[in-house]
Amino acid sequence: MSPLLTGMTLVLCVAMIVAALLAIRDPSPEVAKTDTGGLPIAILAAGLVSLIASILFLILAAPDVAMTEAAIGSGLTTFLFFFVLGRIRRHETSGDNHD
Amino acid sequence: MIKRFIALTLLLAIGGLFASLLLGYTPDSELNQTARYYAERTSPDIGAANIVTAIIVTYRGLDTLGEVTVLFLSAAIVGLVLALGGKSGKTGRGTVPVGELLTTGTRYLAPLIMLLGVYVFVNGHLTPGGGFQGGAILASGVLLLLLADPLKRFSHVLIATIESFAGLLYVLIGLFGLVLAGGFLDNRFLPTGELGALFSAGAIPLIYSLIGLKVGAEFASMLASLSESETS
Amino acid sequence: MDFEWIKIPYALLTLFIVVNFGMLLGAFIQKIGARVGRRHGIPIWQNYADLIKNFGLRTSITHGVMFYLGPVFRLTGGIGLLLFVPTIYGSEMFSNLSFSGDLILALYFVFFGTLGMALGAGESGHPHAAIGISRGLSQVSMAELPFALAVFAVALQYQTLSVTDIVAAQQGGIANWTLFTNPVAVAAAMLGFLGSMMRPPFDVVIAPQEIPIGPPTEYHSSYLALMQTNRAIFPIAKIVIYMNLFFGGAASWPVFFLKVFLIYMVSVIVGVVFPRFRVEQSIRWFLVWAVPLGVLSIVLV
Amino acid sequence: MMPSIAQLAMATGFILILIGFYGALTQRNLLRMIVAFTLSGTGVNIVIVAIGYMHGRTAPILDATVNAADAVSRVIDPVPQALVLTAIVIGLGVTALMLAYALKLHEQRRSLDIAKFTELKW
Amino acid sequence: MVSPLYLIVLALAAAFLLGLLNPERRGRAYAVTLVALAGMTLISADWLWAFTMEGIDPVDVYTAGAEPPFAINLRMGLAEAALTLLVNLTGLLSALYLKDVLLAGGRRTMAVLLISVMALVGIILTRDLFNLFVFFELVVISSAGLVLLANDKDGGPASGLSLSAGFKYLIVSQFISAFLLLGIIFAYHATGTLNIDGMANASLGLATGGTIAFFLMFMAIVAELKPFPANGWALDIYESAHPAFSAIFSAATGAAALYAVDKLLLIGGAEWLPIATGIGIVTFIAANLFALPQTHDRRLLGYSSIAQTGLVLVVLGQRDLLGDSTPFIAFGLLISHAVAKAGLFWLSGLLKNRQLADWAALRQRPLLVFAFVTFTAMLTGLPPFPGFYAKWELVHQLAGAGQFTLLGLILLGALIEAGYLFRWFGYLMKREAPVETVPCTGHKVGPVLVAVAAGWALAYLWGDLAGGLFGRDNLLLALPLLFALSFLLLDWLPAWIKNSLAIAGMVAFFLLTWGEYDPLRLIFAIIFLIGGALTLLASYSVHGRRIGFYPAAMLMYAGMVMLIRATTSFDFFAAWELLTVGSYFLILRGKHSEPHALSYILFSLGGAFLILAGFALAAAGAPQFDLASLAQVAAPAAPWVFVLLAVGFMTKTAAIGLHIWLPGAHAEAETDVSPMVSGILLKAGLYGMMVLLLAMGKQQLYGVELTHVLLWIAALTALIGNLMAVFQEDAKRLLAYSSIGQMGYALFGLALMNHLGWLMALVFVINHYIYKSMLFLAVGGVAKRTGTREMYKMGGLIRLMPLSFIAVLIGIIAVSGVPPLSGFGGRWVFYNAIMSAEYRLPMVVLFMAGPIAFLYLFRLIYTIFLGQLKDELRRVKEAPFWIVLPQMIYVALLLVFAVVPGLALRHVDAYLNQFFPEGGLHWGGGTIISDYGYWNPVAIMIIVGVIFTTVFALLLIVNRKAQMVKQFNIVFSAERPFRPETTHYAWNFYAPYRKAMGFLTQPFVTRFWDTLADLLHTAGDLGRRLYDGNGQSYGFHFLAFVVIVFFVGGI
Repeated sequence: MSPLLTGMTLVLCVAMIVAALLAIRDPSPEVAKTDTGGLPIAILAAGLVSLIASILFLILAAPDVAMTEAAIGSGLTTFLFFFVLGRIRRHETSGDNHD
Repeated sequence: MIKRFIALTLLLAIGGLFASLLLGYTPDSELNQTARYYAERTSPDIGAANIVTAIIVTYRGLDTLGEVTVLFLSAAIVGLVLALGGKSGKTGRGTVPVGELLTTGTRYLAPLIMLLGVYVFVNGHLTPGGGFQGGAILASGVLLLLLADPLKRFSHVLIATIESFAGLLYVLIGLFGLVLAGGFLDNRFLPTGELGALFSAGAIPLIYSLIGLKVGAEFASMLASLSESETS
Repeated sequence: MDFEWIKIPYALLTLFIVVNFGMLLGAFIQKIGARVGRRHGIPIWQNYADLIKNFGLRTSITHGVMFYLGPVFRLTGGIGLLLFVPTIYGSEMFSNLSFSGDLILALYFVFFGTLGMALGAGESGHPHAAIGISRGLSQVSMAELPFALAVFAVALQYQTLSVTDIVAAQQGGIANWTLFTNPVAVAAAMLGFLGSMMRPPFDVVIAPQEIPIGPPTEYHSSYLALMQTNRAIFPIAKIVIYMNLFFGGAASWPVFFLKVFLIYMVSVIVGVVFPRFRVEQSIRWFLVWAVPLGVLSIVLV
Repeated sequence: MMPSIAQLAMATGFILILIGFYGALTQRNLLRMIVAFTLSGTGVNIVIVAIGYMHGRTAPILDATVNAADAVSRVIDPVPQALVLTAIVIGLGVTALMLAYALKLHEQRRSLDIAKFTELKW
Repeated sequence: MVSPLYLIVLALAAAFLLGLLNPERRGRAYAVTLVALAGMTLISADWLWAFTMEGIDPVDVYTAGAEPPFAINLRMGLAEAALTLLVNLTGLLSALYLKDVLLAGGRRTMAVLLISVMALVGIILTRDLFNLFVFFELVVISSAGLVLLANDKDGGPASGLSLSAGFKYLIVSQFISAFLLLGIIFAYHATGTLNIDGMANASLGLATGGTIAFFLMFMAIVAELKPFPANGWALDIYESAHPAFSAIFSAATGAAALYAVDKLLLIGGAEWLPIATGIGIVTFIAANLFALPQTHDRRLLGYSSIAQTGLVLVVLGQRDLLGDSTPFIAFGLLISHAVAKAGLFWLSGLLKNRQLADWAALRQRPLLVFAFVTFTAMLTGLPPFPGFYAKWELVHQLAGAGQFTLLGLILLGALIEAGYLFRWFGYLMKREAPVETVPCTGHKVGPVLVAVAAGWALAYLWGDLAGGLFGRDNLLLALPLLFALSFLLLDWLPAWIKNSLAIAGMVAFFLLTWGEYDPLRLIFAIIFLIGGALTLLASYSVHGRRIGFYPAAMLMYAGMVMLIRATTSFDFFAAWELLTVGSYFLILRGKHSEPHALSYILFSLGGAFLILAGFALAAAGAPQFDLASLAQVAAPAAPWVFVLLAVGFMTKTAAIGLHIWLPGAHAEAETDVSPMVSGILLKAGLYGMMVLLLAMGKQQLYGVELTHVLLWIAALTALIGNLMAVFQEDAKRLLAYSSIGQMGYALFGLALMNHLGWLMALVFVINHYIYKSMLFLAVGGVAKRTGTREMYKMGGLIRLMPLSFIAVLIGIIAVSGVPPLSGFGGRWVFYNAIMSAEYRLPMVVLFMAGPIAFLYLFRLIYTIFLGQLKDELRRVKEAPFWIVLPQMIYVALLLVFAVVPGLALRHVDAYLNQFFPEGGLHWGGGTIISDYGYWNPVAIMIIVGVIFTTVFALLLIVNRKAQMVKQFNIVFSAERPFRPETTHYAWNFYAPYRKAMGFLTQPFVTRFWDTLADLLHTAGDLGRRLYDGNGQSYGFHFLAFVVIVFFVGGI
């Protein structure tokens, strides 16, 4: 087994774990004032995990999975999150006005 | 904090479980019986170069049908959920200004992206990728259109028609397999052709295309539902 | 053991003797009580006079059918009880109508009159009648218990329920009396006896102003006559049972008179000595003193 | 001994799952919980793919280099990959669904705090 | 037969087709949905028919033209056919039920419903693990979607609740699917296949990591069964979802998930069975316990669903022990649960309000009440429903294998479940009904009625199956039961016609069968049938239709007749349950009888469970046995069998400690019902004791002779029963306590285990029937006329109700045992019986009880009929003719039995010689002679009669002009009273007695049971707080569940 490949895998793995921890990190108090505070970072971090995972899949000789993960896991999912986030933010602003 | 402590304790136990799985894991050196069968028989029986595709579309076609159905369900329920209540009228319509660049770019880019999607699923039996990936790419085209013009209302009827039509055809083709060939979703009621050719592997390209269309439509419908405001 | 017509006159004869004996005994005992109290007391024939007087009186009052029937029940109970038990041991003539049932019959027939009387008094509508009955029943329910236990101990001892057989087993000397062969049972029974004689200290039941036969506000004249007759018969009939079960019975009338008198005197003497108990007190008293004796007697047999 | 790629990946997958679970159990924000679940989903997928990996073999696609005859000795196990594809798509479906629910819940309560939705209990 | 694949294809095609239809033409879409579901139902039914009737072999369906394990395959066998039929039918009916909702929701909703049903079918059919996962995901997603249906129609405060419930479900299912996927992939890695059968052959457990892989999968699939504690989400769904969906979720999803677990167990092998059992039993107990404090109907049903599923899991977990009968049991339980739960959920949709007590609105529709009854009976496993057969079989097998702890836990849980279900039924029948009207639209009532029909059809089917398996007759074909059930169909007739039919039927049945009974049974047959018919005469006094009375009464009588005709333990037990249920319904009819009926049914069912356990223990693994062969039960088990059966029977005779249900139940029952349940029903318990004692005789447990213990219990029962009766103000309660005392005497006689003891018991049986029926009728008549049962409010009624007075007078003389009436016979036999008894101390207690009877009896007659008449009662009339008539017949009967007791007793005496050859009576002429004494009833009657007449004549002669004086013509305390209220000494009649003996009447027993009930309730209330409604907590629960099972299960 080539040490290079293993080393690269290791780096990817560590990166993924770091990104994952970032994604579930507790938001700091000031950003957590609103429901959506700090969420974009979490979502992006999760997308990053997905993206790295798709590279890992390539290394693991699974090109089909890699493509799918890239397109669906990191792509579409992230967009879905942002769409929802956007709508919730609009609720928040309009809701604040109404209440 | 006690919650975190309990969570950590529980996860520690589960982590232990995982660790024992990990430590007990030894990679196979030879393909197991199932994989061996696929490796040996895919090309002569199914005629697909991409074994994963053969498995997905044919051998485990029922899973895939279910999977498509999952998406169909999700899309339908997302639509239902967001249609619930519908009390708040037209408030909060998106007002994010959209740049000229994006609008123009989209106009040229979107068709290209969609074309790519079609390419991916049509060649699913030959190269990596297939219906799902292609569908996702198709959907990202739609996504781009949405981004460019948030006010654009997609024709739900069109999406629903594509979605349902593709689904129905998929089921029908599966039935053809049952009636004309060896079983439900058997691809061999069409000639398997020559390995590596576009028109080969029996009904796989057809099925995968339908899957692609359907998946694309479903993703698009989900995206559209989630992006549109409450009045959908 | 079967019925014969001749038994009827024999039974009537017994009845006649016992009635007279009862009247005289009652007066005699009252006289003794008076003398103890330094009073002159009633003449010995007073009961006859009362009886005749009461039969002679005319009443036109009734409170209803049960009221009317109450004394009838009462007297029937007394006479029946007497006749269901053999009076004189070894005498075919005075074994009365005991062929129709054994000890158990006698024990249960005791209640016949009581029940009827209670019903009759109840219909009078007099609240004190009800109060008296409620007290009486309460007390009897506990006073009967040591007696019943003792009776059963005796029955177990002699392995028979037939009164005649029990008496027979006690023949042949004083030492064969149950009094000596089973003193615990007799003690229990005698304690019960005190309670059931409605004499002091257990006479709160007939506290004169509380129950109708005392001041004959409701039952009077002929009703009272019936009840007086019963009062002459019933205690004797009961004592006969005691005598038969515990004191060797009586083989002749003189022995009979003596034994009945002596047993009767027991309750009288106790009554002279003790003050009156309230109902719950007497219940407790029986529960604490008499019942354990009864239980002991059963266990010891 | 140096761990193999598969083991590395698998370990990472497991860790991701645990991280995801931890996030889902401790974050009270609905959206953050969903994010956490996508992490654990990714972790599961990595584990599945890693399990099918065989050192020194190629992807299960027949082409010029891998022909049908020697496929048995040249390609890795295709089954886990097929499964993962399905799992990914299903995961997306569920995620979308949860997002829609979260959106609607927020619309009704103006809150994304999971602890605020406890009328149904006991 | 069409390929089972079409089940899936049809649903999917329809679902996709819906998208092509015009969204506005919803009717058409709905039609497509219904057609698809109907088609699926037909396919399943077709297969089921083929499997059952034509006996074909299971069929494997391959997809993709490749053989398993290389492609996914489906299997259609008997179990699959039945389950898919269940799923499809539930789906179809729910779709019908959801008509409005679906039409409003549009084609997407319909598609979701279709796919949900399809996915359930897929779970059942598939033989591929990953495919199972896919279908499970489909189920999860579609369920989460269908939960929302509640919002569309029901609206109101609930909206948003279902949304959060759905979200919680999704949260938990994320955890679940992660575990499932991991498990599947490692299992695949270990065995190289995804095929379930392949994996089972590959012995997964032996492979490295195989055990943990299986554990993960197993936990994930089991979690779909909503096991405790990982089930909070399911409860929230049940509470908030549309009932039609809940019906699917409970009946269909539950069934499918159970089958999936069953398939998994195939892979896991025998070592996983105990874990399944453990999870199942804990869930069963916990869910039932938590259901106790519920007031929300759907949540309660949810708890009950979870419990039932747990029970089936237990059965699956015991499959190695249950062997071939596993399917019979599991399906019996499952299908009862499914049909009943679906039906109940559908019913709940007809009502607007969600509190249990709001179900009182259902009373407007007797048909729906009947539906509720059917469902409740199915859930609690009452005959003749499948659950009953399953319960019987399960308990027998468990007992045969020595699984007593499990057995006990199952019965305990079942009892708790019966508790809350019957409590609910009590609410339904007795609580104040809300003003709302119950809508009776066809598409909503239709499914309910189908469920009812299905329930009865299944009852027949299971009877048939059990008949085939164990050589029994189908219960539903038993003539008495059929007769009783036919009154359900005749309920529209006026009461007097039904009454005549009932009487005619009972008498006719007796005439047909009387030759078949031995003398002992003949006595009971006469009491049950002729006596029952006699009591029914009183029912002529009720006018109108009296809906529900006759089915209940006839069910009780049918049960009693079947009881004495039973020769096997099974028939006996079935009859026992029938009579219990019938009498419960009867008792519940009383105006204020709700709590008492509940405690009655609980004690009775508890007793029945003990009997069941006793029979099972005695059977030692056999499905049933001849009652006579109870005698052959071997040593270590025999005393326990005795204890179980005896305690079971004693719940019916209301022995001390188990008696607290009786006073209320008998007192609150309707006028003509009290004599039935007191005079007749109690005898069933005595009959059971007789059967038991005849067969088993004296038994020793730890050196204690059990009949000796019985003696003590009986004596104390007599004492406490009598004592309590003394202090009652309520006339019917007084009689009820008196019954307890009387049963104590009868039991004592039996426990003496000698000839005369038994004879005494029989004398008591006959006497008690006559005088207690008479007294209850008389007192009931009085209560009817005066409008109260409090005795102190009456008084002086003798002149207004002379006939009732005579009945009571004769009655109390008889009860007290004073000669010359028949009660004395009992006493006489009693004294003779104890002469030869070995134990003396219990007798002391019984002696003590004797005189106490006088107290309450006198009070009864005095405070009602004597003393002072109240002003408000001056216009009271004699009781109605039809109530008085049977009383007069009873008076005559009492006199006859008093004079010639030999008429009934001679044959029994002779018959008893078989069992107790010594100590019989000698019947010479008029005199009855025992070893110790003698008794001549004729002579006594004549002598007492003659003396009485003579004295009476004397009094008449002397005092013939007596005139009635006015009521207040009395003097006391120096004044003339004028108010009857102050003059009628009646309230707290035995105050001094209470002072002395009141310490014995402390309600220790009541307090004990109350505390127990409170304890259970509190435990349930505390326990359910685990489900705090937070979705995250539910995630914790699931993980904790996994970890706990891991450590406790020792994997």
